[in-house]
Amino acid sequence: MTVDLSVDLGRGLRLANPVGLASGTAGFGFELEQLIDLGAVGALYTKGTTRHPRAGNAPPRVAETAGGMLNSIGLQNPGVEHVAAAYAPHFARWGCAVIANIAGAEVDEYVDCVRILERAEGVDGYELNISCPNIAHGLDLGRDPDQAARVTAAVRRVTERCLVVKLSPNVTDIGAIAVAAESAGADAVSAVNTYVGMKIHRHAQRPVLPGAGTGGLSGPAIKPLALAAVAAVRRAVSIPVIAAGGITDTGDAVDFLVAGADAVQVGTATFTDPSAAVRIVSGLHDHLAAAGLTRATELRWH
Amino acid sequence: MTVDLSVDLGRGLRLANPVGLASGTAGFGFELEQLIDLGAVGALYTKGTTRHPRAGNAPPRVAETAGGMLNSIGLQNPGVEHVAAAYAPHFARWGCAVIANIAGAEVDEYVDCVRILERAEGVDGYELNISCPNIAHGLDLGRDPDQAARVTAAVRRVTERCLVVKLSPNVTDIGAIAVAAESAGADAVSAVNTYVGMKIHRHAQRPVLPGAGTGGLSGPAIKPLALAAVAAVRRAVSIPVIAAGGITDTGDAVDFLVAGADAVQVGTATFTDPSAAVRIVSGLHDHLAAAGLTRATELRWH
Amino acid sequence: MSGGLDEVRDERGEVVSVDHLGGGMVEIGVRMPHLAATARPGQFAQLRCGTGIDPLLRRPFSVAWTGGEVAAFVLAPVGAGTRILASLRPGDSLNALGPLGAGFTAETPATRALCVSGGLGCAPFPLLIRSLRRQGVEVTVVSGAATAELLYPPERFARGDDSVAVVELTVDGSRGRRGLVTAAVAEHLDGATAVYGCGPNPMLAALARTVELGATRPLLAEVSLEAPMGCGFGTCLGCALPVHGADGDSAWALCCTAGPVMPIRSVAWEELMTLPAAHVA
Amino acid sequence: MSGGLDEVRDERGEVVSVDHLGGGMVEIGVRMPHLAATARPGQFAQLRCGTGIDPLLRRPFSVAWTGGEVAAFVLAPVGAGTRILASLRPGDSLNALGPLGAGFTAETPATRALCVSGGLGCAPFPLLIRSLRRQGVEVTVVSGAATAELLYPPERFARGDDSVAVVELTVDGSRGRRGLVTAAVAEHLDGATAVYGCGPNPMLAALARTVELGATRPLLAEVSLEAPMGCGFGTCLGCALPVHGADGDSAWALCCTAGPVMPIRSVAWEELMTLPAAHVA
Ligand SMILES: Cc1cc2nc3c(=O)[nH]c(=O)nc-3n(C[C@H](O)[C@H](O)[C@H](O)COP(=O)(O)OP(=O)(O)OC[C@H]3O[C@@H](n4cnc5c(N)ncnc54)[C@H](O)[C@@H]3O)c2cc1C
Ligand SMILES: Cc1cc2nc3c(=O)[nH]c(=O)nc-3n(C[C@H](O)[C@H](O)[C@H](O)COP(=O)(O)OP(=O)(O)OC[C@H]3O[C@@H](n4cnc5c(N)ncnc54)[C@H](O)[C@@H]3O)c2cc1C
Ligand SMILES: Cc1cc2nc3c(=O)[nH]c(=O)nc-3n(C[C@H](O)[C@H](O)[C@H](O)COP(=O)(O)O)c2cc1C
Ligand SMILES: Cc1cc2nc3c(=O)[nH]c(=O)nc-3n(C[C@H](O)[C@H](O)[C@H](O)COP(=O)(O)O)c2cc1C
Ligand code: FES
Ligand code: FES
Repeated sequence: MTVDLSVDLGRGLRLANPVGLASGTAGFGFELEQLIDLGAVGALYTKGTTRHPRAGNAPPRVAETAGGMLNSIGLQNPGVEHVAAAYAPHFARWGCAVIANIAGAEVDEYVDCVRILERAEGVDGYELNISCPNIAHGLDLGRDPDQAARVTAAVRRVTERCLVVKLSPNVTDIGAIAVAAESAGADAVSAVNTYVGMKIHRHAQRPVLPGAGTGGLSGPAIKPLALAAVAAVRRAVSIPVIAAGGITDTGDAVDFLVAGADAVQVGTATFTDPSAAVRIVSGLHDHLAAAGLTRATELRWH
Repeated sequence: MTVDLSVDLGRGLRLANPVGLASGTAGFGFELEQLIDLGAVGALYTKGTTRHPRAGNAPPRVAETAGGMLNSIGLQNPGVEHVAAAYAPHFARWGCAVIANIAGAEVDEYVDCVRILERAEGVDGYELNISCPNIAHGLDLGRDPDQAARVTAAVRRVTERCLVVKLSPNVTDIGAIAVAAESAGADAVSAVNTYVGMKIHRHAQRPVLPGAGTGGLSGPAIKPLALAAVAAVRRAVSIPVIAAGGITDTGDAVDFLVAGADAVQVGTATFTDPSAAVRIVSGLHDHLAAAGLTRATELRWH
Repeated sequence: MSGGLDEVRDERGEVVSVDHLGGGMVEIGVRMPHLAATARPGQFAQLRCGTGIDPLLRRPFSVAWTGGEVAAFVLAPVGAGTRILASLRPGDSLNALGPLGAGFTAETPATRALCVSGGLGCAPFPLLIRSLRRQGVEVTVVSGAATAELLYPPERFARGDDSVAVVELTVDGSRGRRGLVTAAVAEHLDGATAVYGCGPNPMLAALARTVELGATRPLLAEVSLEAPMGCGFGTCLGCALPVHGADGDSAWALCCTAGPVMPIRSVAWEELMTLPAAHVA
Repeated sequence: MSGGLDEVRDERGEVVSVDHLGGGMVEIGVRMPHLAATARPGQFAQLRCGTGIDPLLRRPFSVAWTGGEVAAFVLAPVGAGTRILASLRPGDSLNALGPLGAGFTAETPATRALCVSGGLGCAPFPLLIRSLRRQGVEVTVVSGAATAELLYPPERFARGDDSVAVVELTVDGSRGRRGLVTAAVAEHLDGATAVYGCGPNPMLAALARTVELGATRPLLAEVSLEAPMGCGFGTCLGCALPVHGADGDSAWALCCTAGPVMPIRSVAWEELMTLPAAHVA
């Protein structure tokens, strides 16, 4: 009885294992390639890219909280054309599936990004970030089922590659957004993006982060919230669910698989331990073997 | 220049200081009276009471997470009639304002509870919990502005006492709910109640908490989320905002005052340190004095 | 509306002794004049584990012994909190909130008492046995564990009182009789006018059955129970245990105020056994 | 698409020495063969602070010295993470990710170098000075701090090389000259063909102005900058610093990969000075 870690995300995209590097915590692979064996993880979800280059927000962009961190990067990226022309040609070298994370304020921007990346080899699928809390209107598309369906359907029309829609947890009913994405043609959904949070610079009597003072909370602090969100999404849809939220070790990954995830993403943990994701891959294998299971989905709570 | 910690919550309810004991973490005062000087805090927000007695949920009812705890108490309480007849007569002895926290599934239940408590001396105001994640439909009223307005207006009609509406953070736009409560006649709003979360019993491959497996997350882990929620509510309404969410020491309380709160509630911290709230009262006084300020609201970020 | 908290204090004390009893079990002595002077048999204290936010909550531990200004706790590393406590060294400081909860009935009507201890359920017995002996009660202890090294050292139950008999059992037979404590209980039950139990729920449930079936009914039968706790002093309502309500049908009682010690007949054992374990290993 | 990470390793080592330098400042020596062998002047390592989730992120520290298998860091308790590090004792273990970042230009074109250190900005200089001296460069250090006990011990800059001159200043005049380091910089700038700076941003901004206004322009002028960091290796984009872009108008550069050492002229000083401090005291 051998363990089979592979995961089918749909449209012919089969990940070697369920463990991925979360968007925005692994860049486009160029840094981590030098630190870990990217070929060992199931997928790399790239930093969010937009139709046009973005300089990103003014610093400070990160701030630590109890068991978590806030970020307000503002989607700094060189723009989708540069990603397609200069980055994508290297992706095959990573030895894992590369899923391009895409962000924008308008539906057209998403469609344009995907159109441009369609020509690029090395891109195995797309993750639509309709939930970035750090750009103006960044959350609107992800906070309303109709809007979510609109952007998903529009992108679906221009690609046959695997299409993942990344859900915002900053909503009343995440299940409803997931259903909207599913019915609009998403092959899978990922949950969750960061939670809107704030840290106060006590003596300056203002927030640490610039602008409105808010950023996206990630890390162990959000794990229980993400588990509840993943369980809700699992109940709502039948397509694969990719979980993220404070996953730091094998046990955390197991918890999300129990809650209903088909795959997981390791984000903030990579900052403290670049090889966290790689270690979780082998940890999952051993955990399943020890439990006498052959597939990760057998861990699921029914 | 002397520090004035008093806070006017409206309808003639003036708290001696901004620091209160959060609902569900101080019972009705009978236990903490024996452990701390209740007269030192500004207010005690009672455990949620309902029209009829509730036995509460099956155990386990609490589970710990990274920097936080989940609870699924299920509003165990003896019912509002018992609270009015057997508990309220003791409230005057506590020496602080006592605000009765009220919960229910239907608008009528809230109205009935308030009607019954109106006859009771010792109740200085009401906090409508329209946001309890641990009873069926418990969140519906708090997740929709119209519903929130409906229950607020209905209760407003039957009382001249200070009326606080406690907001759920598990919504897309907490500011909209706050506005609905304000326009329906709330004298103040409190934010936040717990966040829906889950913990997995790894080896049993199921959630730790019974039923759907979810509970309410509280404690330091939610502080950055609560700060962002309080700032959003502050921008949305002009009535007093009472903050709760991971407040453990004076610095935490200061952070929420900077974010826009008029008063604060100490919840989970009381479990680990019963005198946390009392210590924060004197800590706030010293903090303001050291900063050369006379009122807590001068800490507010503009 | 529970009372009985007027003795409770938040006390910080210095660890004066850490005895390693094998199997990871430790007995920790802490200078805590107030707790040592006020704790009654079966009561517990809420201990801070470290100083950070993880673990966040205090952990409940029975007061195992008191002598002069020192109170002692017996525990083993089973999770994050106990790992921190088990690694304490003399000179470290420890913070305890207590004494908490309803202990064993102070004046026993009994002349002969049977104490049934399973694993770490040994913790409340040294203090109880001292009180029983002072009342002239004859005491027999049935002490069981999975294996020899997990058995609480017999001499620590009686603390020098040779009149106390300790019958040992291990599941693997590595010390004493092979088998579960309940096997030995039946034969020692006879003539015991008081029965006290502390240990895993399945053991206590079996004990309850044995007591029910016993030829003679003891005058007093009490067990010390566990529940995950948020506060330990009755405000969070987190530690509910299923009991037989006044009206006979089942109700919830708080482990931290109505318990941890409860009359064996008041516990709804069937229901208790169907509850999922709180312990997240 | 930054490179230069191929030397980076996640290394765990034993603390072999902790020197208390006064004012809470400590120099910590750790057995880390890889870091000691590969770290170049101005590079840093990301240190784990404790083993828990609070603090969650690593903290960046310049490699202050390397000798044999030992790498040394200089720090003071300014917050949660540094408090943990400053309390390390010999025998404890420490985890470091490094070497990280772009250090000072290795081959210096200079014959005379001026090192300007403010407070804990002393940290990168011992390693830099060793490299400069090996290249036969004449070195003068201008070292400033708020008060005497916060001054880095002058002998530690040169580590036994008497040819290195150290000019000390304190704001309160408790040791050396009274005033800010920049006061002394002007007069030592003359003839210095290389200028290196590390310290608080206001000091570095003043240094930049002085260098600009200086009669002769040094061949090389570099500063080591700080930014709060999420990762330290270029993936989080959290450590942006304002610089003059190719096109002249301002852009962001990553402190952890483009820096921490940057040409003094590439930094957009006015913009840097308007940024709110990251440090949450
Ligand atoms: C009244 C009372 C007295 C006790 N006396 C003793 C004693 O004298 N010696 C001793 O070794 N143990 C005793 N226990 C059990 C002890 O409290 C738990 O083993 C301890 O809380 C485990 O904490 P942990 O962080 O190591 O385990 P974790 O599994 O990390 O704890 C996780 C959560 O589960 C809960 N939990 C885990 N195990 C238990 C358990 N067995 N009972 C209740 N809650 C649990 C904890 O409250 C915690 O919130 C007692 C329990 C109670 C209720
Ligand atoms: C490249 C680099 C090299 C450094 N080298 C040294 C050194 O050799 N010796 C030394 O004493 N200090 C050095 N620092 C500063 C040091 O990293 C901070 O003092 C430390 O991170 C503070 O952590 P804390 O938890 O004690 O403080 P906290 O205030 O608790 O940290 C809270 C958050 O603010 C950020 N932060 C706080 N202070 C600073 C700061 N001064 N710079 C950047 N981020 C900060 C931290 O990243 C952390 O996330 C260096 C910083 C950088 C960027
Ligand atoms: C610094 C940082 C940058 C991020 N950037 C993106 C992004 O560009 N697009 C996106 O969809 N998610 C982004 N995320 C969210 C993560 O992909 C992930 O959903 C979230 O951090 C929760 O997982 P974690 O707790 O393991 O970090 C970012 C997270 C962090 C911490
Ligand atoms: C055990 C427990 C029970 C609670 N019961 C109630 C309740 O009955 N009504 C209510 O409005 N809030 C209740 N709350 C929410 C708290 O009042 C508070 O809003 C929340 O815990 C956040 O604050 P904290 O992080 O300081 O605990 C409860 C919280 C806890 C931990
Ligand atoms: S532990 Fe809080 S009520 Fe018992
Ligand atoms: S710290 Fe993450 S990119 Fe520099």
